[in-house]
Amino acid sequence: MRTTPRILSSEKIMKTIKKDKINTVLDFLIKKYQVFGPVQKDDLVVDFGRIQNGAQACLEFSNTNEPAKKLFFPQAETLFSYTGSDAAQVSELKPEKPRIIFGMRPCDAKSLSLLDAVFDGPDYKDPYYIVKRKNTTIFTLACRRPRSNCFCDSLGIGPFSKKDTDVFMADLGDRYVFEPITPGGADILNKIPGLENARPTDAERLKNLRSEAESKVARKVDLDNLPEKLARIFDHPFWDGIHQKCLGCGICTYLCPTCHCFDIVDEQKDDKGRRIRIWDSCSYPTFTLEASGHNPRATGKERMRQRLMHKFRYFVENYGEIACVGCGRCINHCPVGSDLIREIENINNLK
Amino acid sequence: MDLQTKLRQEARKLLEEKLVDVVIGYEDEGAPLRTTPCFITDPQDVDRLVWNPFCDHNLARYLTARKDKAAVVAKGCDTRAIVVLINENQIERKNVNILGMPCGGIVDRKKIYNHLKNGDVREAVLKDKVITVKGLEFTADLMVDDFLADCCLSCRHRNPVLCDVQIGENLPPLDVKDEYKKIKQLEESTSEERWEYFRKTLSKCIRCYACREACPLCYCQQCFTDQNFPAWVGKTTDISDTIVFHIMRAFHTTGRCVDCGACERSCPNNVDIRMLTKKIAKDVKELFGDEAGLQLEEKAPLSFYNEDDPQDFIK
Amino acid sequence: MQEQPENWEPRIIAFLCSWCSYAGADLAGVSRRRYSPNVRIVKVPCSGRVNPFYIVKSLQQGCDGVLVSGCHPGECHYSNGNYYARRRFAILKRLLEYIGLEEGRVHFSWVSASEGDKFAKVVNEVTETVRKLGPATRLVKHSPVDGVVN
Amino acid sequence: MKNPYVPMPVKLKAVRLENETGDLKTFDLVFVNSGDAENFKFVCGQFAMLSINGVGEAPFGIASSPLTKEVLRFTVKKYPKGVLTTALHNLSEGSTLGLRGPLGNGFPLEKMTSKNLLVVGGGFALTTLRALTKYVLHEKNRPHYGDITLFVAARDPGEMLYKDDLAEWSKRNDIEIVQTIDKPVEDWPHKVGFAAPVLKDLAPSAQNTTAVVCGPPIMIETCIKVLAGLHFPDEEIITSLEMKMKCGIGKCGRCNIGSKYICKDGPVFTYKQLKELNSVTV
Repeated sequence: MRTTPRILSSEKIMKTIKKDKINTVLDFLIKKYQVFGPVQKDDLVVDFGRIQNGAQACLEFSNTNEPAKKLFFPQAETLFSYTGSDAAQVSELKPEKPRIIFGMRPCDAKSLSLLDAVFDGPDYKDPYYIVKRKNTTIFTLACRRPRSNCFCDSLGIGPFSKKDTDVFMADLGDRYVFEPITPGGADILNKIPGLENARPTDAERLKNLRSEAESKVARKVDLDNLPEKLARIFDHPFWDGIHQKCLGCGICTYLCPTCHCFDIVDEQKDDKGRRIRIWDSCSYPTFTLEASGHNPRATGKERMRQRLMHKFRYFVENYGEIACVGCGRCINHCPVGSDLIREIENINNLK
Repeated sequence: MDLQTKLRQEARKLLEEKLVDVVIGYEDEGAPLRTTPCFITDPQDVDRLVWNPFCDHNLARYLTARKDKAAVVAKGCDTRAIVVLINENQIERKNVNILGMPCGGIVDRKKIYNHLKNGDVREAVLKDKVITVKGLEFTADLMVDDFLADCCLSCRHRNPVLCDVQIGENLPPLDVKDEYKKIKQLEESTSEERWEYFRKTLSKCIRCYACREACPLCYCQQCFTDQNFPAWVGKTTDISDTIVFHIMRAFHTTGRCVDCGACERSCPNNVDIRMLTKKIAKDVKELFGDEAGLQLEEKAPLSFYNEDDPQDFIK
Repeated sequence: MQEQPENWEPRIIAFLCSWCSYAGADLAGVSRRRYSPNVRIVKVPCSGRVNPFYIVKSLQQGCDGVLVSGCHPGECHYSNGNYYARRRFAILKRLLEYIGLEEGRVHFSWVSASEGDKFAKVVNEVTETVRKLGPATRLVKHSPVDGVVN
Repeated sequence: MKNPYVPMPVKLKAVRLENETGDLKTFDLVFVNSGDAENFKFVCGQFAMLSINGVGEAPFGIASSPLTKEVLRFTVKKYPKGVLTTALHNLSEGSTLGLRGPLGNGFPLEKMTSKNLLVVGGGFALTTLRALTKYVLHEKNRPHYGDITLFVAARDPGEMLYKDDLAEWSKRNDIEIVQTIDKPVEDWPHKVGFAAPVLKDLAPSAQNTTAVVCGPPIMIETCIKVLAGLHFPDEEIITSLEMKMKCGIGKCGRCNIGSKYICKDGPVFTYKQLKELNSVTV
């Protein structure tokens, strides 16, 4: 797993800039980096997109509709291409310019450290993910407006978490403050023109904003005994009912910052072809459907159980952490109003 | 007595007298502006059932896979879906007990979020026709009728077309000026503009297939998207594949779609799915004079023909 | 209308029912009728056999035009396959044009076994219509999946 | 960094039909690049992903012994809905395909030394068991193992895999071979009956014996029960599992039983491990 080098606190000189100047910061970064940030897609949807000029960024948002994982693990990604039956040609994986993700929420930043465990783990390395990760600097933007279904707090993250990022940013109302977290982040920060040193009172202000934001994280869930509990209830009749209303669509998994299951497919036109990795979902019957017609996870029951077990038990057994960051996207977007927190509470309450 | 109380009474009776194994309805789990489908088997649990303008799911979706006898809470559009399912031999009339609800329209949450500039609704209380929504920094009184789903605004079948028990009196028909207004507007634009419109809205699609799964009439055991031999549609987010997926899914609903709007409401990225299905419904009506799900024993318009069907498009 | 590349020739796929239209095409050939060589013919048992997917996939794969041709109403070898097809195509044609496919990419015709002349005429008309539209672009799959978000 | 998703090119040197039904073919593959051949070191019980450009990729157990350097052997069943298996069956000799691997853990050969071996295979799951048998019967290895019994079950004689190998091994006196078919057939000199009851009648001794069971899920389940009844300790019953796989390296998320991935942590598990994972199947 990745260990993030952290800089000494003495070097942590906070910088600041007026809000109306933030575009100049982005415009500067765009010259040297591929910059991705939150972009307004329609009235309700803000999502990460490539930013060509500072004005495109939308920094007044609660959270992006889709999580940041797609910047490292895109929904569709060519693994290699080929002609006829010739050998695979892998194109250059390294991005043309180093990348900056500007304005990621702390929950999404945390999700990357969880994905690191999978794709940059001790055994097989995933070059597609790792190259993007290594060439990306993350600017997290503290979350001042946690939404009603946010529960990052319960996962030990919190809206002002400074973990798993290179530069921590926060909105002070009329200004943004920047705090370097890693040497790489500090390097970039030092080069940005127009930043002033933060004011002496800013640290105190940050602290207040932090507790204010934390108080807005209204939902809590007790995860302490969940992995052990799940280990004991694999065959519990509870699973017979929980999936009843689930439609079996892929929303909760596609919008989950930590879900990382994928499919590999070939696409070919004439003799030019590609092998592509695409997101897949354990909610789909085809996920485990074998060519023989046998499906070990034949019904919604097994599939729902797999999803919860994977996040809250198997991932813990394999990587020591829960595969959830409390972003609430699965709750917000479930078409039938399935509520992950409620499901966990039900599990906690099982005898 | 209000409709919700009547509904609970009826459900209790059905379960107590063992006329059905399960009542499929809506319950309120506390999430503002939402209800969630529930499956009640114990008469003691019927008080979980709610009836309000947030009962937006089309519960007919849950009928096809069942082997037991189910009662289902169904709005006008939902009953039309049930009629289609019966006509297509997906469910047996005797196995479904329809608790028909005359429906004044359901609320489209997204419209409220939009109105509140994406404000975070933490609490919503409905009283008569007023929803009082509360966030951390705002409180607002909203009229239900200002936030009805688009499909409800052009609804011409607010009352159940088929039911075992109707809960409440029939509502008068809605004065729908132009059911296909948005479709017609789009039809009048240029081919380039239409292409641009669909390319834009469909490029938001993440191929999660929630539209398909929420649709009561998408019951194919294996959807064409899941077939790999041949693979009809590429599985990537390539825009061409996404458009083909939506064209063909919409086409498969020809003469069957009852415009309940479940597809569009389920979409996490606000793709205008109904702009496809509604167009087909309009054409079916124009060309063949059919409307889906209005009576039993009715055939889907693509499963029969008339010798004098229009053919001016054929050379 | 877009600028046409030099030497571009429309590529048109024609699904012909084997009993009427295919025989009509045969007759056109036997009677030495000249018709546009841009059409690639796929013989199908009946116009009713033409899955709408065939049309959509053809366009996606880069065909500039699609022609489906069957027996005249009342003359279907299977008595009514073309009647069903007619309904499907009526809906599909409108839908495709509605989503922004240019009018004139997708064509339907009834051509009987004795109508070699009509077949030649239809093919020429279709070819000219498609030629005027230029190469297909809208539904064509180019698919540069590049691993980076849009 | 080695890219674990990129296959090595291999050529189809020989292909032959394996059964009377005609849905099983055995493929002998050779590496196109000599470097790949040298680097490809595997143990019995491991598998590899075979792929055809434009079609796809799927996992198959390696049926040849690691001591056979000339070719890599796979036996593939063709399913009507299997895109890749159908395409594989349509390949002619000389075709190029892709191979990723070796993948998975393989049989615990070290632990099995000085033990008696009971190898139980059903249907076409005999593939990696063939590799195992070939390996332990090799003159260098044979002295390290005790009595070896190979128990093979098939639907009928025509479905019996690797007939040449079975014939050759039958001539040896250092391996006992038991063959059984589901229903009686004229001139069948061996046993008749489903795998589990025949195995029960045979009642192999659990004394210092490791049992390796591969086959269809129902056969694995029933045979494991029989062996447990014959007092084989849970950790001495070894099986190899299969599930749909895409990556083969524990990332794509579908082939897990409990927290273990069949592709990475398996496919070989002891019965003891499976019990701890909550499940014999999934």
